[in-house]
Formats: sequence, structure tokens, C-alpha cells
Amino acid sequence: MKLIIEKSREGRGCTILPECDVPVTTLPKSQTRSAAPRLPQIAETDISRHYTQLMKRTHGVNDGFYPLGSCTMKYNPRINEEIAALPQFSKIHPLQPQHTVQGCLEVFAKAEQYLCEITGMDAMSFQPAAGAHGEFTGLLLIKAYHKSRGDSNRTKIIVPDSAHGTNPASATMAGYTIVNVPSQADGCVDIEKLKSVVGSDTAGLMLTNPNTVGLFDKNILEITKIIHDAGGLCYYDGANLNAVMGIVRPGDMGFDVIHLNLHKTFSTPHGGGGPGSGPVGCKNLLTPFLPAPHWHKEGEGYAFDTESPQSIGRVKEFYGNFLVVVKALTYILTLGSEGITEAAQNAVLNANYLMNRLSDLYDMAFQHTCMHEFVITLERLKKEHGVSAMDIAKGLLDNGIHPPTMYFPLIVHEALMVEPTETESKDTLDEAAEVFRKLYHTAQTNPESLHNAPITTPVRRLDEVGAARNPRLKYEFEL
Amino acid sequence: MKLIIEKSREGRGCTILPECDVPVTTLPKSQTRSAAPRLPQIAETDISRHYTQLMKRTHGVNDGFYPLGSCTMKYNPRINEEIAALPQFSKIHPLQPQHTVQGCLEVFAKAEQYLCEITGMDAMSFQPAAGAHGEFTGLLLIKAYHKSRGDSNRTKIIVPDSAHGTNPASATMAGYTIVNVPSQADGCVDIEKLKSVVGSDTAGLMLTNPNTVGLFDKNILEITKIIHDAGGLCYYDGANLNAVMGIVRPGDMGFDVIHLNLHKTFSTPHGGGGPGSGPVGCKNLLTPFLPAPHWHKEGEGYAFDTESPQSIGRVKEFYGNFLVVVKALTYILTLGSEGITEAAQNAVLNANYLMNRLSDLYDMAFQHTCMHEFVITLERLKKEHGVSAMDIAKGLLDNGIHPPTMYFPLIVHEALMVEPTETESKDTLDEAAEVFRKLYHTAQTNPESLHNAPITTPVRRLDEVGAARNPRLKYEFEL
Amino acid sequence: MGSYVPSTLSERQQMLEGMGLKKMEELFADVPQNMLLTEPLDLPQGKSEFEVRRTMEQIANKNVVFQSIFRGAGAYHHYIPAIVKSVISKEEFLTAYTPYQAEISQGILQSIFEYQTMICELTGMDVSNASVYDGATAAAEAVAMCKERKRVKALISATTHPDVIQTVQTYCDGADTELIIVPAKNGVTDADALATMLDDTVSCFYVQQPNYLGVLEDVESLGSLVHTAGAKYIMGCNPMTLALLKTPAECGADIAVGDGQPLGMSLSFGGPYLGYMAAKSAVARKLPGRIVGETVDIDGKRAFVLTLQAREQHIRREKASSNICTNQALCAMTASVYLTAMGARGLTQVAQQCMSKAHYLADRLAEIGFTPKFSNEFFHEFVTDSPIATKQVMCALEAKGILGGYPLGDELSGCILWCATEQNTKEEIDTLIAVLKEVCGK
Amino acid sequence: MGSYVPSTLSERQQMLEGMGLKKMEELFADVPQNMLLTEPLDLPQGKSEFEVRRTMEQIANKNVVFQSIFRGAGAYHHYIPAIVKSVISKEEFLTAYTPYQAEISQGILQSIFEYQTMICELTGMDVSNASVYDGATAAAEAVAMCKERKRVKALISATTHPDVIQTVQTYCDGADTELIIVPAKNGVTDADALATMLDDTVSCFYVQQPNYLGVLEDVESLGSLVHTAGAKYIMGCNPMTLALLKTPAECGADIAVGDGQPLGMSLSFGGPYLGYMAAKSAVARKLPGRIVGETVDIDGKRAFVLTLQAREQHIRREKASSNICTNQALCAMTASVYLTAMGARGLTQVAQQCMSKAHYLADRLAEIGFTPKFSNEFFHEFVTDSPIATKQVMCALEAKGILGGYPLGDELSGCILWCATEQNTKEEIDTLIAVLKEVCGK
Repeated sequence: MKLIIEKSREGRGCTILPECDVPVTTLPKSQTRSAAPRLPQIAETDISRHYTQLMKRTHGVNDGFYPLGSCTMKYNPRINEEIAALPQFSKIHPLQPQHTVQGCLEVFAKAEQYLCEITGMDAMSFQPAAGAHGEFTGLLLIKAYHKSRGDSNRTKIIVPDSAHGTNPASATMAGYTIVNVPSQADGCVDIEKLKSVVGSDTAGLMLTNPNTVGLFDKNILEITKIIHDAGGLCYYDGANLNAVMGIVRPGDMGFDVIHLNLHKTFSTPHGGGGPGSGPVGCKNLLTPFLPAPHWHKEGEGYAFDTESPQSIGRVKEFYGNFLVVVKALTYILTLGSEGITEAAQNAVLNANYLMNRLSDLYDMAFQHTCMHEFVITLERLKKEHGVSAMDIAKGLLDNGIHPPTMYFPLIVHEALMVEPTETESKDTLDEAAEVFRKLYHTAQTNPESLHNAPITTPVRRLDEVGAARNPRLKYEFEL
Repeated sequence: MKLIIEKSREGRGCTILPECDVPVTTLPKSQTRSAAPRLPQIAETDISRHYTQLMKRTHGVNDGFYPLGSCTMKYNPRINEEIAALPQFSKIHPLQPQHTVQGCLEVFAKAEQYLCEITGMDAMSFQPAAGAHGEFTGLLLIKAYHKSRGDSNRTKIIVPDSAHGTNPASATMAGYTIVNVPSQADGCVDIEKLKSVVGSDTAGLMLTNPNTVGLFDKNILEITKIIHDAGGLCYYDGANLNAVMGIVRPGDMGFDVIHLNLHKTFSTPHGGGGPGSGPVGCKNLLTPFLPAPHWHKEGEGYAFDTESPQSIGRVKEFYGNFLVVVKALTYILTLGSEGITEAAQNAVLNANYLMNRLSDLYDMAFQHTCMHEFVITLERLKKEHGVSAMDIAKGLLDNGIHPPTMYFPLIVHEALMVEPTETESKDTLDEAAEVFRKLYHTAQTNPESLHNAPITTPVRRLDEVGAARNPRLKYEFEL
Repeated sequence: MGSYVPSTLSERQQMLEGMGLKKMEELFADVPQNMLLTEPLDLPQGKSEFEVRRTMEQIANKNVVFQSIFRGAGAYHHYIPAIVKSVISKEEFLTAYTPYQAEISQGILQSIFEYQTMICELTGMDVSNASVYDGATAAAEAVAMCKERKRVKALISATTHPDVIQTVQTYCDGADTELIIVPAKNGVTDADALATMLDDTVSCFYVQQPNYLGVLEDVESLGSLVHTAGAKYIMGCNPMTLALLKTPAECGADIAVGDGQPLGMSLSFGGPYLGYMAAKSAVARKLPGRIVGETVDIDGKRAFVLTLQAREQHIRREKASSNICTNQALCAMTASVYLTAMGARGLTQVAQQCMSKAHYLADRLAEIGFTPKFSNEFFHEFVTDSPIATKQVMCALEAKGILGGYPLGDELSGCILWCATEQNTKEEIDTLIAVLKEVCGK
Repeated sequence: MGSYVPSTLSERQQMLEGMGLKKMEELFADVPQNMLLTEPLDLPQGKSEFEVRRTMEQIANKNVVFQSIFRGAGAYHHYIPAIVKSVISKEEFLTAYTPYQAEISQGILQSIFEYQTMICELTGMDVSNASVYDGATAAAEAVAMCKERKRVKALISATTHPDVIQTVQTYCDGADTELIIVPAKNGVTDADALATMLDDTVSCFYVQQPNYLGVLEDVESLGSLVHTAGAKYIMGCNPMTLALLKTPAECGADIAVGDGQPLGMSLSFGGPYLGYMAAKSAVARKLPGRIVGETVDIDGKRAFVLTLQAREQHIRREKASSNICTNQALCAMTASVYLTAMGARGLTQVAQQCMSKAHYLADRLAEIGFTPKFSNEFFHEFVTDSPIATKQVMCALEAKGILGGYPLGDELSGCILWCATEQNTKEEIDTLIAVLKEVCGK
């Protein structure tokens, strides 16, 4: 379809502003741009239609099952959106006097209190805007901690090979060297290997647990002890917290610092790639280093701290993606104590149920009881019938199901990582299981049709190589 | 697809209300229903998905060109919706003390003032909820007028044969006998015939002008004079006001009473069949009979009239579809004096432009310069190639265009009534013209394919006869 | 100046020229030239979106939004789940026309079919239409349905909402039907009077349940009387109360109507609301308005379509059962989404809580001298007298952001019609009582 | 208790039994059993939607919404056209994930491509990414892009927004890059100081235009100095001002970044906003984050896809150009819809009016003793001193629902940073002046 700029016609447009009601100031020519920006000139009728077309070419959670592993695509309750849209939240300037923003501060303070309780942490900062941003912030806390103790030799962060790519990338940004530790055949950290790499240069370990193959590493207490014994700190990547919240707390298992993905675990929508929110929580030993400003209780209300001498500083303008925190708080208030546990239990139940419905046909990378997600390996299907993880994924598209995460984690060949989430009903899982099973049979009987999939989508498989070789990254105006 | 009730599962649902916080009152068994209503039990995830599916099976103005003749499917500006959603409008109880609803009364008063100016009327009531409701109300005004003069012999309403079906139906509801007057070959009222039926039993005439074939009846002044001379009153059906607002006023052309369709002419959306708003305006001779309560200026504000001794009474609870009036007022304020005229001019321009782009291929029912809509007759195509108005309409569906009104007005065979409206761009008209032309050629070369159209829609042509013969009007529960 | 005309001035000129014209004015040659407006309309100049918003907000700010509402009398302050507004604000639903083109209107059509199903389920009736304007016009249309050649009078209880009585009266005036009001006694329909008024010229009797004064009528007995006289029995019911109350079908009604506003529609100064109409099979073909039926397409796929159109004005013209064309389709969808979000459990909760809170409120009011006026069982509205002038009561409450009950007129002058809903927390009720105590000097 | 788990208790039991399990707890056998929570979490009990809404509204009501805002300092109160919220509240856009599955994500992908096009057009740059978190992190990422083996220091002007300086500092700390602040003189960057600080260990210089104090920097001259020293030139620009101002490209910038909040995002107590980043071709491959490219599908149809992923963390892991994953995609779409609704004409109007109103405001303020602090040309923000204590000024304004300018600290203590936008009507400005006159006793 056409780009919006291709629908532009000189002289069209909307009438948004009145004429200027004060004398007009002009800039000297030396300071003005040589030509006006070529922005679209479109009437509202056609703006509405353009984005309707784009909407119909977008698959949201409202369109159907979305078992995208590691992304926790749960349903995003509508009440969250209504609350975040309240003018008393959306129309507040970040630099208003403190006595006029007590509601905003209460949102942060309540969210901090509840999320600390859920994770077993002592304090939290909401500045990080996304998970990776939280990782970076958390690692800086670790760095500041060691530095504050004059422990300057700790230059390495240990990361399992099953980790999300953000973990090593964040550690690099924080100035660390990465030590990869391999996983065992059961998908868990190889304890012996871990022992062999840990040492006086270990700043810390980054771990996702349940890990990225959907298993809870049962050696977790041993792992955190190994790190602590070596003088390192333990970082918990909260990407998979949805499986264990209300069941067990990272803080109780030896983790010192954690980030959460409010846009995964706490039901704030993902927005096609953000805005998210990646708050960082920590134990008291790291609290002094949290990004500034934090807040404290003052009388009946709250006030921003004025001094934070040991803080790592700021990682963002102002205080974070506030409205995302509003949505998360709304969600936590809805679920409450029991609801949080119920969500985790059913996330795990749904994953196991679906795995169980498929495991007679599909090979599971790990046969073990999974947590909130499980990994299918299509290595055999690939070998025997030439049908890859990609092919099955594209076949799902033709059946109205968003594919699982493909080719991740890297340690599993032809991986499809399936995360149903707790907000899906048994019926949806049953229907999805039928589709998966049908595709398995198609793979055996008519693999060619899967190579050709999808055929019902607005576009079919793309030339990605061409896109990268000959990048066209914006519309090129005719001169 | 499944009905929502078919997705219901015992025990599912949303948690909307808390437990009751006061002692629970119960009814005696003799007063309670024997079984709870079988309403859907659905989680919010699936409610969201169900209505997303329904949304994708619905064509709105945002989906594309919608030239549905006589329905004026213009674009519905988003600002109207935002204003109508303001809590200061949407959260007002209709029976609040008057000093707390001055804003609402100002909306009515301003809308009345502006719409009277546009139509040349003296007063207006917003009680009628739709066009047909307005017609009924307007006819009761005429009835009350004659009655107030002791003129009890006037039992007949004259209606041209090209009129909307609501006109005769409304007149019947108002207790009148209908006299049909035929149209001439040029689509206009046959003056001689009109003269022959008018008389001392004539209560009034109902006329749409521009009429339903899209022409402005140029004998309009003679027509209204004939009626007035006979002691009757002239009713203006405002369905087609969009063509002439700001150009000429019904009140100036001899009309005594009028209804408007705010959901057509004044850009409030149609809602898939309502809510609309069909205010009735009249000249001073009819003002005393308007539905009660009306309002009057009182000091700086407004107050409802307490006495309306001659009023026909009420035609609706409270004061009408208030929020629809809010939207219409927002629109009128946007367009203002010049904008109203500009809208009419461009509605007519767009219709003539599209007619012009098609008239070398398609037969126009009337070759004359049209107003805001024009009528194609497919009689020849039907005879020569067996392709009906229905077939072309269904062919349009496969091209993403909402079909024109089919088989109306009744006086044109194989009619397609096309009304582009002014909110469509030249590009949209050009693209539509290409589609119409393509279909014409298809009709000649491959008529069969049009009999089979549509093929790209969620369902294809329906068994309407079966639906009427064996009506299934609700879901039948298994007992 | 604001405008929604996309074509630019030069495009317009180009379009005109393509037709051999020079000026817009030439398009209007058929208009009597002496009638053409020579001056611009006396309207304000067009405004930008920014200005329009400011102007409308200024008007809106002249209204007072009450935080706490104890007034009903035909418009009820219920909780609306977030999903409801989210669904009905979808542009497709909002902007589509009446679903004549079934192939691309299955969404609207199915939603109406689902609405019809839910209305039938609430009322126990066999057939529902796709909606009419509101409860009052639904009542008027129902009365019109019952007219027979010899049965030319209609009866309506005095305990009906006055707007409904007046609307039915207007419609009856149009149709030259005589409407007679059956008097009330102790806040309910006087059954003895009804019995004496029923004869073979009476087409129907209309009663509201719960009635305008909040009281529960003895609807089964009234129905028996009506049927014995061979007339039709019409019940006007608040659909929310039907979660608990005997259904109109169980009470013997031939037609059930009412205002659907309590099912997810905001107060909105009186509209848009929703008129629902449902009937027993015997009278179904007389139902006015749109009705959606299930059918199949030529591939045998399930589909929905406007059906039984032979009743309607666009086919039958002056012989149609009603003139209704545009109805309240989006409000019908609102009701469906609301009923789906609440479910039977939720709707029962609403009804239960409305009733319980009204009784709690009544008890507290009685304690401070607002004595109940009627002794019969009530639902969520009730009438009390007032120990002090009602105006004084309302002013004191307004000062605290509370909209008190509705001060009644005529023979109930000095009385107040109170209403409680699930939105009135115990805390709110206790606050109301505290304010009243103070103003009454207790 | 609220919940979004659709499966009923009996379904859950059924699902468990199908796997040969009895209790949920059995699913968590791998968790160290001594670590399992034995007490419920110390959280409030779950709430119904009704209660949650009331609770959150109570919290919200503790904030004060100002009707009239004269404060900017990094967050600007612009008019947001109705179409913007209408588009971005579509559930598909709101709830989709990052568009990995291109075939069913063309809507998001195309919108990002359109956003990239508009950002390039505003800045004059060759390539834009799909967004980063905000202006501050965009600045930090830009500085990181410039690091070379021998160029290990970065320079930033003291006239930059303090939050940006602090954020860049934190990022530099992580990367062991030395960040040096170039001092200001008369409210602009001290070019002489810059010249002396530039050497071949400097990777880049960052300047904000208009700067934090509202003043226009001599950005072309600064750029020349930087390039002469072989360093990269990064400009942080308010994108709204680029409707009028020389583009970063015209000023010689290698990288342009900034906060996109003025393009249709509400104030929202500081977020979510939008960080934009655009660069000349020469450094394009160093851009962090998502980039969307145009390609074709196997049928040759135009299509869009995430491209150049070899730079990114999920492929390159510790060697990635940045760790960024989730960005601010919906905010980027917001900016696109905003820019489309405004068009070049509208955006120029915004810029023109912001500037004109700020100058009108500055003139009026000067008349009553709020003297401008700097003499250079400013855009829509400016600093004045205050004839009375700034606290007194702000309190007097607050009482009238007006948020006054931002009281500055440190060496500008006692000064106020004012901002005017197109939202401030002349009437509003005159009211502000009247209030100030009174409080100043004039």
C-alpha cells in the first residue's frame, strides 16, 4: 500500500490552530531552514483511513492467540488505559511543585512498595524505560557498589549462554567483560563450569530464572551462593517473573538486584515495541546507588530526595515512563495478593497443558515440567521433511495465530518458544493445539505448502537479505 | 463465526463489582424469576477478541469510500467524539437542577440558533431522535395548527412518489391519509397533477428538495405557493439539506416546518443504524405547538419553559439525543458561516464530477446537473448483459467500496444512487471512477463473475428469502 | 476556518473546468435565483480545532458534575465497565450505516442478533427488535402494535414515568387512539379501577415495573385482569431489575418494552439511550423496526441479515407498522457489551446491590425523619416526604457535591423520589445522611 | 478479587488431571521448597474494576491540573489534535509486540518507516532509527556512537538540559568515556572555551538547540570548530523548532537527536516520551536500535521489515552497538500522526506561534520588572530575573490555576525559565501579567 507521504497533495490538510493572536516574531533568514519540511498534507478523512489500513495490517493481542515466548503477551486490561488517560495523570508537568504532584508520587511509591514485596527487594527506581535499560542500570549499581568498597578488580560479568542478547550487551555498555557459561543438557547452568569461571574478578552474574528454555534452575540457591562466596553480586533478569510471582521471590533466592518488565509481567501493553518500563529493584546494600532522584515519605505525602551522593546518577530525563507505571499499579491493585499468585500458577498451567497436548507429535527441547513457556525443537522435522521452525511459524500465520519466538534460545536448534500466558482460556489452548497438530501433519504430507506459507497475510515472506544489502530506510522524494 | 453466547463457559467472566457493603435485601421468591438469564460468561480477553472480529466484519467510513445515496456518509471528525465524551456532558443527569445544567441548555440554544439560521426557521425542538421521528413530530405540528384554527377537514398529506418510505409512513402515524403525486420524466413534481389533488382537505405537502433523484426541483416556489394557496402547510424533509445549506434556505422557499438529520448533514456518526438526531424546526406560526419542554433565555442563562399549553406534548423522554446535538454543534462551530456553504458546494461538485466521469459508460437516470447525488440506471445493462444494480453493487464490495443505495428511488429501474459527499478527495473519486468503469467492462465481458460477486467479503450473498420464510431471530438455547 | 473538504482550491477549479464550468455557482442554476443567499449566514466564523475545543469546553464547564448521585426517575447512574467504551468507540461501529449491505456488515448484524438474544433472555420473550429510540417511544410503539379494529382505547397506569405517559399520549393523538389513565392507589396501580375500565374496546394496558415511584406492582394479577378482558398486556421494565424480578413472560405480558439506559449508557443529559421491544411470537409480526435474522450465504456459511422487512416503511410505505428507520443500533451494541461484561452473575450483583443500598438508604432516611410514603415493597427507588423544604435539602446536598433525590410535584409535592445504585457506597450514603442530619438540625 | 484468568476452577482441575497432577503446587517442584512463599504476599486484597477505578481516581485527585502552563524546561504543553489519540488508541497498535513477524506487522513497520522519513525530513539527515527512550538517552547513545579508539573524551555544552547532561554522564561512566562540560557564557556555549578544549582525543561535541535556557546557539560556527578538530558534531534539537530553524544537516551535524515529546505526546509527569536519533550516511551503521527498511515480498509486493539487524544485541550480543530492544514505537507512531495532522503548514504555525507568544510574554514581563537575563535571540523559552522571591511568584500564579515558569537553581538562582506555546492565548498571557503585577505591587 501507499505511504502516507505518497497520498499527500499540496494544499490539503487539517485546520488545527487559529491565527496567531499576538504580533508575529520572525527569525533572521540566516537562522531559518532553506525549505519547509516535506510533511504529508492530508485531510482528516484520509488520515483516518490510512491508519485504519495500517491497523488491519497489524496483529494485536485483541486479534488472537499470541504465544510469543519470552515476551509474555498477556491481555492488556482496558481499565488500565482508562486510568492512565485521566487528565490528573496525563496533564501533569514533570516539573510542577511537589505539593501539586502528590498523586504521581504516590503512584511511584505504591508501585515500589508492591513490586518490592513481590520480588523481595528493598527499593526500586522507575527511571529505566525498558528491560535492557533496567539491565544497564542494574549493572551500574553493581559497579558502583564494588567501586564504593574499593573493590576495583571486578571487571567480569558472568552470563549463561541461554541468556537474552540484551544481557551481554548491557554488561558491555556498563564497561564489563562478559564470561559466558554454558548450559547443561537439561538447559540449566553448568555448576561445575560456573565454579571454574568465578573468581575475584567476578563483579556479578546475570540470570534469568525461570530461564529462557522455560525451566526453573533448581540449583538456584547453589548458584547464587557460588557468586556471593566469590564476592560477586547476583542480577535477576525479570523477563520471566510471570511464572513465579507470588510463588517464590528472587530476593529470597539470593538475588541482589533485579529488573522487571512492566510491559510483560504487569500487563501494560507493548505498543508495537514500546513504551515499556524496566524498573530496577535492589537490596539495601545497593539502595544508595539507585538513580536519582528517588523519593521519601514526608508528612502525609512524599518528596523527592534532594541529596543522593552515592547515586549512579540519572539514566533518563525526569522519572521514567510514568503512565506505564500507572497501568502496572492499576493491574497490581486488581490482582492483589492472591491474584498475583493465581496469574503465575495459571501461566505455568497453561504452558504445561499446551506442551502436553503437543508432546506426542512435536519434540520438546526439554521434556521436563516447564514453567510459563516451553521450547519445541523442529530439528527432526527439518531433517526428515525439510520443514523448519520458520515454516511452522509461517503456517501458524495462515491460521490466525501469532507464531512463537523463533530460533531462540540460541542453544536449541530450530527452536520455537511458546508462551501462552495465563490470560488465555482452555478453549483457546485447545484450538491452538489443533492448529499445531494439523501443521505437523501438513509438514509430513505436504511440506511444500508450508514453505509457501503464509498465503493469507497482507504480504508474504519478505526479501530480508535484499533489505539489508540495499537499505531503503526512508521515502526518497523526487527532486 | 461463533456468537458470543456460544463462547460462554459456566463460571467465566469479569470482576466488575465488589461485594455489597450494606446488608443484603432479598425479594420474596414469588417475585423473582425462575432461572437466571443465560447471559454470556466470558473473560475480558475474549470479549475484546470477539468484538475485534466483529469490527473487522464491519465497513465504516474509515474503511473507505461510502457513496451511499441519500445517507450522506460524510467523514465524522474525531474532535466531535472527544467533546461529546467530556464528563461535563456525559455525566449530567437529565433531571439535575437547572442552574447545574446551563452548559447543556446552551448547547441546545446555540444549536437551535444556528440551525434556524441555516434553514430559515424560527424555532426548533431536539426531541426527535431520528429523521422519521422528526417527520412524525413535524406532521403533528401541522395537525395541531389546523386543529387550533378549527380547520378539521384537512385530512390529507401529499407525498411525491419519489419520496422516502418514511414520509408516507410518518403521515399515517400522524393520522393522515396519503395522496401520492407522481413525478415527471425529469424527476420533479408534476405541477399539473399537484394542482389536481390539492384542495380544502390538504393538510400539507412533504417534500425533499433536492429530491431523491438528486435534482433541485426548480418549480419549488410554485409548489409551495400551490399548497399555501390551498390552505396547506409545507414540510421540508431535510435528508438532502447537505446540498443546499448556505446556498438557499427552505424557510425562504415557503417551507413551514422541517426536520434535519444531524447524523447525515451535520457529521455525527450513524452508529450502524443510530443513535441519530432529527430536530424539527418551524416557522413562528407553528412554534406554540413544538414538543414540550422548550427553553428560553433567563438572565445570563437559560430555563425550561414551564407552560406550553398548545404543545403537541412529548415525543420522547427528556430532551432528545443530547450528545448527538453536542457533536453537531461542534461541527457547526468548526465550519462556521463560510464552511457550511463550502461543504454544500463541494458535495455538489463531487457528485457532478463523479457523474461526469461515468456518464460516457453508465446511463444516468437524469442527465441534468445533479445536486449532491445522482442516480444511475442499469436497465440497459440488465437487458443486454443480465447485470443488475445488485450485481454492480456486489462487484463494488470486492473493490473495497461501499455500494451506492440500490433500487431507490422506486421510480427509477435498476437504480444505483451515488452520493460521494464533500469529505472525499478528488483522488478518491478518481479511484472510484476507475472501479466503476472497470466493472462496466466486466459486465460486458464477464457478467457471470459479477453474479458471483462478492468473493472477498467475510460472507458472500445471503439467503434472504430463507431468512424471512424461516425466521431465526435469536440464539436458541439447548434445553 | 475549519473544513473537512480535502480537495484543494486548484483541484476544485480543475474539476469544474473538466465539466465546462467556471464557478461553483453554476452548479446551482436550478435554485430560484432570487432565493439564493446574498449575505453570508449569520453564524460565527469557522474555527480551528483548537478554538472549537476551547469554546465547547467553556460551555461544558457551565455544567456541574455531581460526584455522588441519588437521583433516578428514568435515568440511572450505573457503573460502566472499561471494556464497554473501548468496544463501542471503534470507528467501524461508530461510523457504519444501517447494515443494508450484509456482506460487509456482518459485525453490526451479528451484534444486533446477539442483542436480540440477550433481550429475549432478560424478558423471557420470543422475539426482540433491533431497538427503538428510547423507553417512551418503545411504549408508544407497543401500544400502537395492539390496536385492533374494534379495540380503539388504550389504558396506561398512572404509576408510569410521566415522560412515558406523555409520549404515549402524543403517539395516540396521532393515531386517534384514546388513551386512558388508570389511577394509582397507595403508590401502585389501582387494580379495582383497572377492572372496571377494561372492556372489549380496550386494546391494551401498559404498566411499568418497578413503577415510577420505585414500587413493585402486582404484575401477575394485573395481567390476569387484562387477559380476561381480551386485551393485550404490555409491561415496561427496567432491564437491570430483570436480573432478579419475574420476567414479563412469566407475568403473562404480550409485549415487554423499556429503556435500556441502565445497560451501560452514560447519563448524558437524557440521551442517547435505548428503547428495547420484545414480544411473544403471536404478535411478533407486528413488531416495528429492524429485526436481524440468521441465515446462510451461498456457500452455506452462517450469516446474519435484516429480515422480515415487509413490515417496514421502505417497503410498505404508508402501510408500514411504523415509520422507524434509524434506531439506536450503537446503543444496542453498548447494551450487549455491557451484559457480556457483567454476565448473569454481574447483572444480578447490580440488581441486588441497587436494591440493598436503596433499602439501607431508606432505613437511614427514615431514622432522620424522611418517612417512606408507600408501604409496598420497592426496588431501588422510593418516595419519602421531607421534614424540611425539599429545596433546602437539595441545596445542602449540592454544596457537598451530592445530587439528592428528585423532588416530586403535583399531589406528591413536598415528597422526594430517591434512588440508590451499586455506585453509591455505604460511605457515600452515610455522608448523605450526615449532611441531611445537619440541615434538618438533628 | 479481580483476575484476568479465563479458565474456571473446574477447567484448571481438569487440565491438571489431564497431566496426571492434582494440585497447582506440583508444577513448581523445581523451586527450592524452603524458598516457597508460605504466607500470602503482603499486598492489598485484589479489587473489582469498580474499586480499582475509585482507588486510582482518589490517587489521581491528589494531583493539581493547571489550566494554564508557562513552564517547559524539557516538557512542552502543546495542542494534540483529536485524530492523534484516536489513532494510537487502536488496540492493535497498542498491544502488538515489536514487529518480528513482518507478514502480520506491516502496519507497525510501515508506520515506523513513515516516522523515519519524517524525522529525516525534519532534521535533514539521511537515516533515522525507530526511536529510543527519550531525548536524554538519545544523546547518550549518540555520544557512544562517536567513540573511537583514540578519541575517548566527549564534550557537552553546559547549556544542555541538566537531565541530559546527567544521563550522558551516567552512560559515559559505564563506557569509561570521559565527559567534559564546555562552559557557557551569556547563556550560550563559550565558543572560545570549546576551541581550546577540542583536540584529537575528543570524539564529539554535543550542543542543544535551542538550548536549555531557550537561547539560540550559533550552531554553525560551533560545528565548524568541531569538524576542524576532527570530532563528530551532535546536535540535540527540539523537533518542533525545526519547522523553522536551520536543520542539523544544514548546520553540519553528524548526528541529530532530541526528545520528540512536543510532537503529540502529553506531559504525563515526564513519560512516556520519545527519543529520536538521525544520522548522516557516514555514521548510519553505528546507529543503535531498530531500523525499518523497505523491501518486497516473494510476490514482489512492497513490504517493510526490521533491517540491518546485524548491529543489534539479539544477533551480536556483547558486540552490539547498543543493548536497546524495546524502544518507544507507539510514541514514534504518535509523532507521525501528529506531524501528518499538522502538516508542514501546521507545524510551522506551532513554531511561529510558540516563538511569537514567548516574545510577547517576554516583552510584557520586562515591562513589570522581570528583566531578561540574556540578550541573544531566543525561541520559545527565556530566562528572566524576578523582582520578588520566585516562590511568591509561583504561589500567586498557582492560586489562579497558572503554572508559572521554572525557578532555576545554582548560579541562576532567583531566575525563572519561562515558556510559551501555541496553547497560551493572548488572554492567558495578559491574565498572567495581571496576576504578577498585583503580586509585585505594581
